[in-house]
Amino acid sequence: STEGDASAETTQAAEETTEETAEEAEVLPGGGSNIIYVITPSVSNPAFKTEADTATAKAEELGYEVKAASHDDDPTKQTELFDNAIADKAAAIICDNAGADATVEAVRKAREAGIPTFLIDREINEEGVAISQIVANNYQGAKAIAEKWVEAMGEKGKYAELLGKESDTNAGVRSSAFHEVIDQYPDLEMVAQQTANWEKTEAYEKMEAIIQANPDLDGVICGNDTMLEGVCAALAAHDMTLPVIGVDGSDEAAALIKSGQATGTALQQFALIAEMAVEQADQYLKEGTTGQEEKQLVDCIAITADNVDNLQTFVYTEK
Amino acid sequence: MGEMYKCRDDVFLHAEKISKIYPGTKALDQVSFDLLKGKVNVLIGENGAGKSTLMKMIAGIEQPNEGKMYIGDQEVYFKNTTEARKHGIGIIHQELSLFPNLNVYQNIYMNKEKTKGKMVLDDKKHMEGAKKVLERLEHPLDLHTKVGELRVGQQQMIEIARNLVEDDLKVLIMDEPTSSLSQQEVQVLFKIMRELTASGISIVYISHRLEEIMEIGDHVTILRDGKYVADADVKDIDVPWIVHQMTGGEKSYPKRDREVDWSKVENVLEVKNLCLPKAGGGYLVDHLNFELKKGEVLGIYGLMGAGRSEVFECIMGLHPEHTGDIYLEGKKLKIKSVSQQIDNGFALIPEDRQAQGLVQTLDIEKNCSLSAMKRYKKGIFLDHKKEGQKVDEQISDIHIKVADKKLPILSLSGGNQQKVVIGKGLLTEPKILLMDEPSRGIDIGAKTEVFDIINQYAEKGLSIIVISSELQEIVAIADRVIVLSNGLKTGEFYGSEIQQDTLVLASYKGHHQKEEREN
Amino acid sequence: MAAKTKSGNNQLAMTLLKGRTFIVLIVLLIFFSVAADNFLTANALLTVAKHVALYGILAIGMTYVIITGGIDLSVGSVVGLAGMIAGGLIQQGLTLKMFGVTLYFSVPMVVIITAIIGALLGAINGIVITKFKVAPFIATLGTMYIWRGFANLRSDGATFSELAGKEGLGNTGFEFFGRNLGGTGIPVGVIILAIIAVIAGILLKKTPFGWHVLSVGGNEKAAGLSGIKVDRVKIWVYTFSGFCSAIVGIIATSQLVSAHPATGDTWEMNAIAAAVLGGTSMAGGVGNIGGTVVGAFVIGVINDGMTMCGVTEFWQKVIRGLVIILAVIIDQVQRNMQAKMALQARNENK
Amino acid sequence: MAAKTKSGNNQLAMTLLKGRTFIVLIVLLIFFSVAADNFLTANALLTVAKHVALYGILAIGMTYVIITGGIDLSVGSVVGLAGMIAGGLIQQGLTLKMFGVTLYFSVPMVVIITAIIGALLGAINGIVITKFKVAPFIATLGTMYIWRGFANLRSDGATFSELAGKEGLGNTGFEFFGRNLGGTGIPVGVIILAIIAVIAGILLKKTPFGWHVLSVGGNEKAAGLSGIKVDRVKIWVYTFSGFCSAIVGIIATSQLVSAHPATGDTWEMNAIAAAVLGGTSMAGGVGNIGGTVVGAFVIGVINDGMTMCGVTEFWQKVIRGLVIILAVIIDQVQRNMQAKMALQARNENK
Ligand SMILES: Nc1ncnc2c1ncn2[C@@H]1O[C@H](COP(=O)(O)OP(=O)(O)OP(=O)(O)O)[C@@H](O)[C@H]1O
Ligand SMILES: Nc1ncnc2c1ncn2[C@@H]1O[C@H](COP(=O)(O)OP(=O)(O)OP(=O)(O)O)[C@@H](O)[C@H]1O
Ligand SMILES: [Mg+2]
Ligand SMILES: [Mg+2]
Repeated sequence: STEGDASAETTQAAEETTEETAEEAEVLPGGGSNIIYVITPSVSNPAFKTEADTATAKAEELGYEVKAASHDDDPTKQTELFDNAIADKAAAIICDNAGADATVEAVRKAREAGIPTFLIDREINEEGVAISQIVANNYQGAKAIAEKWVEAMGEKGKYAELLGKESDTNAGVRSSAFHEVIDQYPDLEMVAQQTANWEKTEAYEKMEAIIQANPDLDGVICGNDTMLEGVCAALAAHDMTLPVIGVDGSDEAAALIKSGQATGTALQQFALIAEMAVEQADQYLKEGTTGQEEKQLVDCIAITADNVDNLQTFVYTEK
Repeated sequence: MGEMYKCRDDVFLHAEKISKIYPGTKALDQVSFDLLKGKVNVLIGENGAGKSTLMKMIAGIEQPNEGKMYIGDQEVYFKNTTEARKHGIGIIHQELSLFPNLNVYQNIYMNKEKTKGKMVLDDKKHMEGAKKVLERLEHPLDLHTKVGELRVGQQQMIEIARNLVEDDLKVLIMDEPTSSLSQQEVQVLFKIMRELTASGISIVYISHRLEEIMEIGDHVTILRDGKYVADADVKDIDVPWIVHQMTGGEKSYPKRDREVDWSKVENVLEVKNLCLPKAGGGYLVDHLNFELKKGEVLGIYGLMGAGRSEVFECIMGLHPEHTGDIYLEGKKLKIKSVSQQIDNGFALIPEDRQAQGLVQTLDIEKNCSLSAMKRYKKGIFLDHKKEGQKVDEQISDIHIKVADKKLPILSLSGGNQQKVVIGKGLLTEPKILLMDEPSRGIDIGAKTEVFDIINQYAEKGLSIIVISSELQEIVAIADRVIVLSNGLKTGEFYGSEIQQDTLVLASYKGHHQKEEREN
Repeated sequence: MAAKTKSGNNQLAMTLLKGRTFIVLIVLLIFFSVAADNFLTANALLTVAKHVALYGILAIGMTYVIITGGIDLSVGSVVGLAGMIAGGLIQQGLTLKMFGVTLYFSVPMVVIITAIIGALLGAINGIVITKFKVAPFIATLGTMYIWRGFANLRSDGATFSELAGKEGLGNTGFEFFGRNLGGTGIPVGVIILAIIAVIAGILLKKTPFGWHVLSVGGNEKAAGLSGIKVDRVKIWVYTFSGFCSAIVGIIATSQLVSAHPATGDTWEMNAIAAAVLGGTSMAGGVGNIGGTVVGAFVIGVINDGMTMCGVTEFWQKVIRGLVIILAVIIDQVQRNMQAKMALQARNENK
Repeated sequence: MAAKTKSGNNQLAMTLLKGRTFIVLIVLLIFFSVAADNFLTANALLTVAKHVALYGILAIGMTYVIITGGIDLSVGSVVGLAGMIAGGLIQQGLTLKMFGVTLYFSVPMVVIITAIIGALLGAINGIVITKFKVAPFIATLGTMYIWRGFANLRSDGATFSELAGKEGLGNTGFEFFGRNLGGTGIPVGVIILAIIAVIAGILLKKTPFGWHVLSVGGNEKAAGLSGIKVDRVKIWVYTFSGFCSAIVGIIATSQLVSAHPATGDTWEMNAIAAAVLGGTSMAGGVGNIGGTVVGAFVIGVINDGMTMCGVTEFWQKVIRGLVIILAVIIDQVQRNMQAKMALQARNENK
């Protein structure tokens, strides 16, 4: 399948680096059962839903029993879910984690229990604990889409930024990537910066307030697509269309790009990532190695009006 | 009998063999009752005899388990108060049931609203009606005052007024309406009752004040333990007969005459210039001076709202804003808090048993030991043995009828609940006991027992101050009586001077004196 | 005579009491108009009003509930569920398997259906509380979880987007509730708030039902003895709260032209805060709609004002908390003042 | 004689009442051990216990608060703030600008400091409630926002990681509270829960203070007139709740070996639910620690059990809500039964 090709590319990219890396030290046997735990943030966000669903589907296809659970971005709840997995003698854990620091201990405990963990989407601040960290390259993605946005802005103007949950690593990574690009252009001036906690209604209300404070706003950058939706709704309510970008690549965002209300978004290939993780877990459990670097970066794809048609439920297919 | 029953012509409503079973209690057992037209039907009996329960049936608040009720020749069944109202039956409840958050006319017209076009309230009508009825009660009030800000007596009046605005009123049930009314207010009430009966309205009157019954009653029905005992016309009977029927034995206030030369006894308590300012000018307690001797029983008589409770509240430290000096055994007290006053040797038996006296969620033992508990400690722990034995002593000492002190407090009858509150006070081994209306709402049996307690402890040398609105009882128990009126001390009487008429006289002075002052 | 002056006093005290929150509001307005340049423009204020509409309407239902001595923690979840129901009806219609048909309702019908369901959800709260004697806090805490779960289950967590509707299906025009009214720059939400506020205000102070609500809060037992159907009154009150929540769900969904199951999360706290800032007493028996609306505006002004001043999320939390507590303390002081005045009045005419 | 049987009856009713939640718990355990293969293993149960420890401890503090007729919505935020304080002290130490020194405390000191601060935060709640007469719901709603704001401000939203401490600074060993005790497989958190539960239980039923708490909840006025310092009792109760929250903050942080400012968000609801499931009455005056702990276990078993059965996030919400309401309804039934028995008793001895 085309997805296969996509994964092939990235795995090649990874293999080049694998050559100089040593084999995994000791091999984790898994907990004993053939249950795979898939732990993600709340699946009321389409991105994580796709992630969870793809992983589940793939794992079941490979003959595992799957238990999917959400940690609601609460690290404590996440550790509790890891505990459950351990108690449940899980074979492996696939996790989109709830905090780069707060997750390390949980993964380590799983490791001590002989259960391999495969992290997806976001990395953690420690290597050698998880077996794989298949990370969507937020940094690269945010930069890529920021470039497009700067073009759309004509390299000048006043803009506002909506941040994700301040306590979430990705919020920071994406914001700094944005600014690395944008701050090179002295004529781009940030007039407001607020957090909307990844949340749509909050983004909507914050945006309306910001519009009031800065009627002469020229553009908006958002930490994710849910907030982008809120922003576009707010702009529409004031009959404005400005260059707006987000990160994720949700179908809702795609629709807005098509209709010209949004400039673009950085697609994180959630489906692909989830599938890779399950495949590697399976391979690791069977052969004792993933044959991959622990840290694997899966690049994001900048989605704009030009290529938006190739985007479908977080899967990018060249037409 | 049976289907074709027909009330006697002089009977408005006939209740036939009514039984009411509450979980575990047979509150009413085959009681038949004739409600005479245009008469004051008196219902008496000890606490728990079933008086209120019987009336709840007739007013439709609760429904009998057995028995029928007839009006004229038709059988009636009230499944709620509204049904009973349709037949013109209104009730003044034993416990005040008003809305403190609403104003006077809202309370009077609650659920009897007058509306314009079935939808919008017609407050003009409400105010006119309320004004009329309050004038009739000789009790004008600001219609916009929140009822919560009125004192007990005034609230009682509103409770009465609520029923008088009914235009189609045929029966008015009054369940202890005078329990917190003053003599003069009672007289007004009686006047109205006579007007009502004259206009053909039938009244059921429940009270524990026997003298009132002899004054206002036409026909008396007596209940005991949920059973009918006797009924008779008031003109044919006297108080002893009633007491006999109620209790099934002789009971009367113990006559109290102690030969003590009080001038030789030292003062325990001296109150000098006690003042409690009233919100918005004037005083609730007005430059009050009195002293209390060891082993003395001092009565404080006065009308409702005379400020008697406030005197106690000042002494117990509930009104830090009070002025004046209080000396205990010669030492001037700096009164800060109730607990400090309890440690100083004061104990208060509050006016309102349910609201101020009891902790309903605790058992009998804990209610009894609550004040003294912190004295029964082993280290930080509660010494259950000591506590238990102290409580047992107290229970037997003041004859509280309890089967098991671990039972919920509400499983006791009113009189025994009151005794528990008294026991709580006594357990702190006070030097001075302050009792505010200790016999309010308890039957004559329990009353006499409370008085026995008072005497018994006075003999032991405990000094006691008793507030009471009931002349008879204060005359019976007090060695000395001071009378408060409008916060002023308007009289002080010793031994033989303590006569009902002298007290009543003094209890009105305050108002005149105030006026004189103002002019 | 004396009566007159006294009632005068009382009126004064009452207005003071109501005025209290209003004064806070004025102060805030002045403060922010200095702090943020464009704050005191018609547009900015209309935006504030638009945001206020959401929890203002919730707060009105909540006021009724709190007056009866209860509380409704489930309103936020009802908002979310109502939004999902409306969104689902517009996007997917109602499929009747047995007949193999799918019905698409016109927007007005969708609104009516949603509102009715919201009311029913409220009624369930009321029944659990009155018939099964579950404490309001617990009952509505439970339904808060349940409705939220259902909101997510409706779409398995997904968002219903593109609620513009389709000409062909005759269900266009849903954005109406999130937009401004025709030519006027006035948001429809604000108008709905106004309408509900007026009706609720009259209902509370000018009709027997309102009296009964107040009486239940003041002395439930006495209300029962006066022949007021306490349970029925309570059930109605929660029903009304559910209805208000559904309306809010519709407005919020319409503003975003998409329905998200997490919408309304924790809004109950804003609603409660608004009601209490408006002088509603958690003890029950006391409250008025006017005050509640003003209370809602206080919260709205703080939120938007701080955002326009660029105050960070974290400080916003701190300040919101402080305002709630301080406002209530002021309220306390004023209440005592009022009580005193009432007493004064009473003693004058002695 | 009659006395015996009656008190017998009562004891029975009491035990039934306490037993009630316990029965629910047993049923749940049986159900899940059938539904999820590995549920009834020592490991799994210890895991449950470990999770229960967190809101179990919160629920104990909450029980005291609810018994006095109050409520504490701020516990979750105190958990977060306490975690950040502890984390900050270990990672950054305490910098005294004026002396230009930075103090690093040993772990025990850190714990003590954190616990004290938690208690103080609780005391603030108590003072606002008693001295300024703010309704507990509102007062603690306000502080809930404020403490959460501070928790974030402490690190500007960032996480304090690597709390293992440094030998050089002599502040190692913080993980202790999140790990198992020495050889035994028993989590330290569970042991702390046990200790606090035992102390709180004894305090409530075996000391004057405990009975003062119960009496304040039963009838505040009567308690005051009996010489009990109502305000002081209340302040202590909220202080204790704050202390418990701080302890939970330490355990949670230690489990993650990193402090996260959002920790504890919405945990207050779990704590309240646990207390109420344990037979604590929202009306005040009634409650016992044993019941609360059992209640906490019920919630814990449901959460972990459902996860191990692979129940989805959304259904978990629905079921949690249902359990809360149903459990309380059962409780209601049992209470009535007990009341009846009491009356029976009363009339037997007439
Ligand atoms: N709601 C109730 N549930 C259970 N028992 C009750 C209830 N109400 C009354 N009883 C019992 O029924 C009996 C009669 O009570 P009732 O109130 O009629 O007595 P009473 O004659 O009015 O006494 P009092 O003079 O104190 O008012 C008492 O034993 C009382 O305990
Ligand atoms: N709740 C209240 N608020 C304001 N004033 C009150 C209140 N209760 C009583 N008062 C005032 O205090 C005075 C004394 O009232 P109180 O009822 O204490 O007198 P009392 O002699 O104790 O009568 P009682 O026999 O009812 O105890 C009255 O004049 C009344 O105006
Ligand atoms: Mg009675
Ligand atoms: Mg008094």
